Amino acid sequence: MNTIPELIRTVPLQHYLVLSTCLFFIGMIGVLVRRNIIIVFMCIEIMLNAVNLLMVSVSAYRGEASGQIMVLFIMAVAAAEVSVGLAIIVMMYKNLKTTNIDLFNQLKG
Amino acid sequence: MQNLFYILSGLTIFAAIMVIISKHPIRSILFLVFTFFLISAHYVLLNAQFLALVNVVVYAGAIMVLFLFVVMFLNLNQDIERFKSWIPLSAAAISGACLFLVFFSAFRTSVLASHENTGGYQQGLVENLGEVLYRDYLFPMEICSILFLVAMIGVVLLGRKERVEPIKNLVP
Amino acid sequence: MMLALIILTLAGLLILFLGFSKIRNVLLPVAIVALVAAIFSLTTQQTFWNQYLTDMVQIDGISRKISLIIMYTALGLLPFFNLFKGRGQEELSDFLGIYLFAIIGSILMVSALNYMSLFLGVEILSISMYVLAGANRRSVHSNEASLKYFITGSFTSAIMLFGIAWIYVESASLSMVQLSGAATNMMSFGFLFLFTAFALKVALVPFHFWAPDVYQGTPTLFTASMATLVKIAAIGAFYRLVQLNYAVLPDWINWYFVLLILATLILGNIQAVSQNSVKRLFAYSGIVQSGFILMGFLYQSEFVDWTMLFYFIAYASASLVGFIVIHFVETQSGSDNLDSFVGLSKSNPGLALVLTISLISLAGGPLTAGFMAKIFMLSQSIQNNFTALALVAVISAVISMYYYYKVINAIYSKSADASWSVPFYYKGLLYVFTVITLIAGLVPSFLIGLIK
Amino acid sequence: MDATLILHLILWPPLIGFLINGLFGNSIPKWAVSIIACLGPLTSFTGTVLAYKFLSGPAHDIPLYTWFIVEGSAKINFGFYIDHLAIIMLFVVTGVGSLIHAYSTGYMHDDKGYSRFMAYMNLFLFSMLLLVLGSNLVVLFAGWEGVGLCSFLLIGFWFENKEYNKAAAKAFIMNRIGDLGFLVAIFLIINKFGGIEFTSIHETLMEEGQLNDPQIALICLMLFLGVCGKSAQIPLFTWLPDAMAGPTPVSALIHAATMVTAGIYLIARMYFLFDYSPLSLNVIAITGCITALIAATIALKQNDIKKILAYSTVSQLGYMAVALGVGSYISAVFHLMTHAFFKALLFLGAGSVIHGLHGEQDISKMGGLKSKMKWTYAVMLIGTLAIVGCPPFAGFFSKDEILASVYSKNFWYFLVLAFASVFTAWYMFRLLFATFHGQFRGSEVKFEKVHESSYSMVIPLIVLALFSMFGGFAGLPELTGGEHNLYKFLVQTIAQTRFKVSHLFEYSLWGITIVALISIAYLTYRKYATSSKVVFESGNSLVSKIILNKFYLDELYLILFVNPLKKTGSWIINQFEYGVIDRLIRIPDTLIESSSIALKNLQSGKLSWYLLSTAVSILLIVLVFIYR
Repeated sequence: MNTIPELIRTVPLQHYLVLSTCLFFIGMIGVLVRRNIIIVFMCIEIMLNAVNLLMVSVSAYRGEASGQIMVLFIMAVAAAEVSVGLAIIVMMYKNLKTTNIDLFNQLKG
Repeated sequence: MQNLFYILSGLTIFAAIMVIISKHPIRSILFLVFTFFLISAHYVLLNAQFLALVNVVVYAGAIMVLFLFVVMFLNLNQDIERFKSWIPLSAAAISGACLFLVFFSAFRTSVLASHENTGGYQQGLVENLGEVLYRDYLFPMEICSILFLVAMIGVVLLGRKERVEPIKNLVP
Repeated sequence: MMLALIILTLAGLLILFLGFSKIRNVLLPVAIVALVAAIFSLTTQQTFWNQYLTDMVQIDGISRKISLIIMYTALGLLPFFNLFKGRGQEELSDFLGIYLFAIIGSILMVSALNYMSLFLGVEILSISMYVLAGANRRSVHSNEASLKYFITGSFTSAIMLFGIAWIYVESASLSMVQLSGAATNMMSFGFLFLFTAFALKVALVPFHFWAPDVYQGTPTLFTASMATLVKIAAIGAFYRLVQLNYAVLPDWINWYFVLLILATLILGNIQAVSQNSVKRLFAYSGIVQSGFILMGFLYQSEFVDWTMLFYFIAYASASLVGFIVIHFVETQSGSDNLDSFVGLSKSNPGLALVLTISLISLAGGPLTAGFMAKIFMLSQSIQNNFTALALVAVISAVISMYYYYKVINAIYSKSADASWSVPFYYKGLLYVFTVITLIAGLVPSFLIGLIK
Repeated sequence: MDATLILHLILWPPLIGFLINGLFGNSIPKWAVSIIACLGPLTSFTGTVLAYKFLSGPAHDIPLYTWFIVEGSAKINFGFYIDHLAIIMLFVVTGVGSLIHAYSTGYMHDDKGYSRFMAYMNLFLFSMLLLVLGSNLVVLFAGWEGVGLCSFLLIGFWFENKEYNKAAAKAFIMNRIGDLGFLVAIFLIINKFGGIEFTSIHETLMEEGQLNDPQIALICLMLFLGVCGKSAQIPLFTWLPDAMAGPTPVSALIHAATMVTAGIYLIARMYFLFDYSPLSLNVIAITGCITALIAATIALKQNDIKKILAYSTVSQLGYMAVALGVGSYISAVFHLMTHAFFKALLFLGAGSVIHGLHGEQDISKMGGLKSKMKWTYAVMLIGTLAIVGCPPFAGFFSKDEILASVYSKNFWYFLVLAFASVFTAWYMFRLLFATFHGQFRGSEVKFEKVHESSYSMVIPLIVLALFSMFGGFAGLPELTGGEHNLYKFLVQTIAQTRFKVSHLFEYSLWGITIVALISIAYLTYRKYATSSKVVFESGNSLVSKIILNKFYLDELYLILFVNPLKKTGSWIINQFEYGVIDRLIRIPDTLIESSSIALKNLQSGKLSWYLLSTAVSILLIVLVFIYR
């Protein structure tokens, strides 16, 4: 196990930052591009995970624990959000029988 | 060791892209699970073992099962999305990509603030995290319970069957 | 502060359990008593168990005042939950429980000292509101509102976290106060994303699209809490964030706000003009009002808190009345369109009167709270040398009168509808809010004294 | 006597009346509603008399309490100010107001919304008192908005939704444009003078004011924009005739005697400011001239009795504006006062006619009412003589004074006003003769039903008629050897030098006035009263009629002068008013409406679009702020 922290010193922090930023925007593009509500929601999860990776890497490189605690809370929040979100989606599906977000457009103007 | 990082990164990005371009919802979900596993692997490389474990358990275990369950429950595995118009689609993709490019170029040109590693490389181990969590972050920990409580009531409320007719005024 | 949170949590739990019992008519009193007790403990600045807060939250001057305003607003709305009685004991207990937890969330938001507790507060409040927005399970509109709110809300959370993460990258700390020196480039990015997330939560143009849809679809009483409680909490948290980080923010941040304000005032007003649904109209009105409140964010030398707090009070008292009256009219006629309000002065003069006064106040008519609030905001921004902005604000206020008067016009048009009434205690409460509006307009110095 | 006490006595009774009638109006008997409603204005009137009698000294500043403090600079009182100008206005507002309230108890008695109507009237009076008494611009603005709201509510009192929407929307937009100016002026004043109390502005001006200061000019013009909206000056005047949709007492009180003169009052109140900006005074005078002339020409062609009076009001307001514009503030106030008397009288008389004819408003369907409605005829005659400026009625003195003062400053303004007064005489006599003389042109059955109004309506008419007869003696011109009491009174507030004109000019003015009046009266009498078939202007027949007429000399005058102008009048109505001004006014309106509808499409209800626009906005903001 002692060899693993060596990696942190060989790969610059910047690379992790770029990786997680990249993931974040992939998630964002997914949110913008997809129309299936569940997949949109999954893309938001990718965005959250990107943030998690960002925070964990900084926390690990800087030896500062609060970032990882934050990640723990983000996961907790994500779990809560997912449960509520899926409940909403199921409720919506019961009424409208579709998962295309653009068909939920009765409220407008 | 460096190569391990680059291979993992490449795989992660590939999996994430596959999530957003596969047309079949089930396939998307499986790629998402794959992405989460890869991110967990990154956590292991970063010596954040506790979070790596939690990530597998919570995300890949609980959350994705929920997703999969919903997709199966709603019988959406046949529901293949058709892309109707390419204009909004490409606009979306281009604007997202532009944001990334802008961000990336700003990132390249700017110098990060340098911080010394003060706490060593063992921060991600469970004993360290536990200590910090219950010493400094006790309060958010407690508050989390309220969050879960809200989510729980919410799900119960939304999932409950309608026993009484909704009163007239609530129907817009 | 801790005491208040504990009281509210315990009361929420108690209400959830009481929901299963057979004891009737006890839920609401419990909620009210708990809220009053929490207000009391906050007013008297009880310090029990405060050592457990460990720098995560801090109840200082401004956050205490905003928390109190939020709690008073919530207290004002609570009695109307009685209208949900028809949906059964369990449902009512769920609503009340979630509502109390939402209050906790908003208190956390406005008093956070650490991004962790800020984020948790935002999420508690948001998740409660997603659920309440969809409370009317059978109605497609309510479902849609809930869904839209939820998707936009979690998107917002992701953006907010991204911002926080970049601030963390640069400062290696999640504390909101330990920053020093000017922000680096990437930290500016972080703040930009964080602020944008708040702009989304507050619904400022161009991040406002979700708001009218969500407001319209949500059951009206919950819309009332969205428009007052959530909005005040979000703006309050935003304000505190700006205030705490003022020293490190880049110099263009004022112009960022000016841009948002201009867009909000102009586009929000223009969109409101052609609305036919009064609920939507109020949604736009809320958007425009938050544009006005945002003028308090512009600073030159120092922050002037009280103008914003005054605006909160003026806005909350008027818009609560508005939404509650909409609820009653909706109950009566089945729709919230302008046509349903025609002849309200005949069929229910009391409601017509309070709605008129609240509309005048929102429009910024003299002798009401809204007028004073706007005057203070405008003169403050003129003093900070944002004269052109103030001029645009005046013009937008004048345009806004157009759609407010449209409603007044409908209310006082003649029509031969049968009269109807609402129970006197609800009416009494509405009168109380109206009196607050008038007092704040006639004797603002009294209220300002209280705020200070 | 204590000034504060008197202030309370004047200010609050109408509000109390409003609250009682507004909240409990439906549950108390009608006579009680009437008494409560009339008691308010009467008490205020009593207070005014007391103020006149017992308050000595130049002015009483009564800051009730500090309303609010604008951080750093201005302290704004919820304060009131009683000076000589205010007392004159108070007399007009409460005096005429009381009479009209009394009249309304008769006129509106059978209406379903009686108590609501009286409550609104009381609220209006309260707002008007706020406007008159306020010691600073913000209190004045509060009253200003209050009267606007009441006017808005009362215009639509009788009408079904759609029709009313149009008139109300028109009134609304025009007033809003005006209010915008007013608000901007208030902020500019705060910015420039650091305070908005009239006294403090005055003092600051005395110390450091500069003539032709562009900032002051801007403030004045902005204020005048507000005045244009409220006092119906060109180009914002067309709402006033439309406002005649309301019940007649409303037209009399709000749209003739009090509210529309608020603008005139505002300028008279702020005269010290306007004195520093000759440019804006000129603008006011020119606007006033055009308004007076155009409104009078339009009135020539109208057949609706209330519309004629409405245009006449606009025209008279133009007179007052010109007087203000040449710096003769006191003459303007004088005319404001006499105008309130005779215009209220005329409107109420018209109301009485309409009431007697069961709602008929078209003068081409009236005629010969003299025999049926003796009192109404008498008072209308007095009112007409007053407005056309026949000596020694009230209008003569005030109008003469305005003409003389304008002549002393600028001959061209004088010429325009003189023409306008010729037209005034023409349409007023036409109104009078067509209504009361000649034969009844409605159906015969209806004529039998025509009746004189009740005493509650007639008595206020008579009182107003007395005022219209003798009100002018408050300001006798120098020539008669009498005292100009009003000038002596007001000059303590408005420091204005008296204009000078030669005696020869005055004499000739009087002479010409009398001759012109007699000849116009004769012409109109021939045209509208004696001929068996009265032709109302509706087509080409008028021209042939004139040629066939035997009074060639007079007809020559007609052809040369009145007729082309009448044509212009109708052209102005059709082309100018509806074609240009209306369209002009509607530009901001349509602009906002159409852009609003365009933006509606943006709000498409599609979540994907919302998210996309959010992302694009973020992108734009990032681009703007990071890569400036």
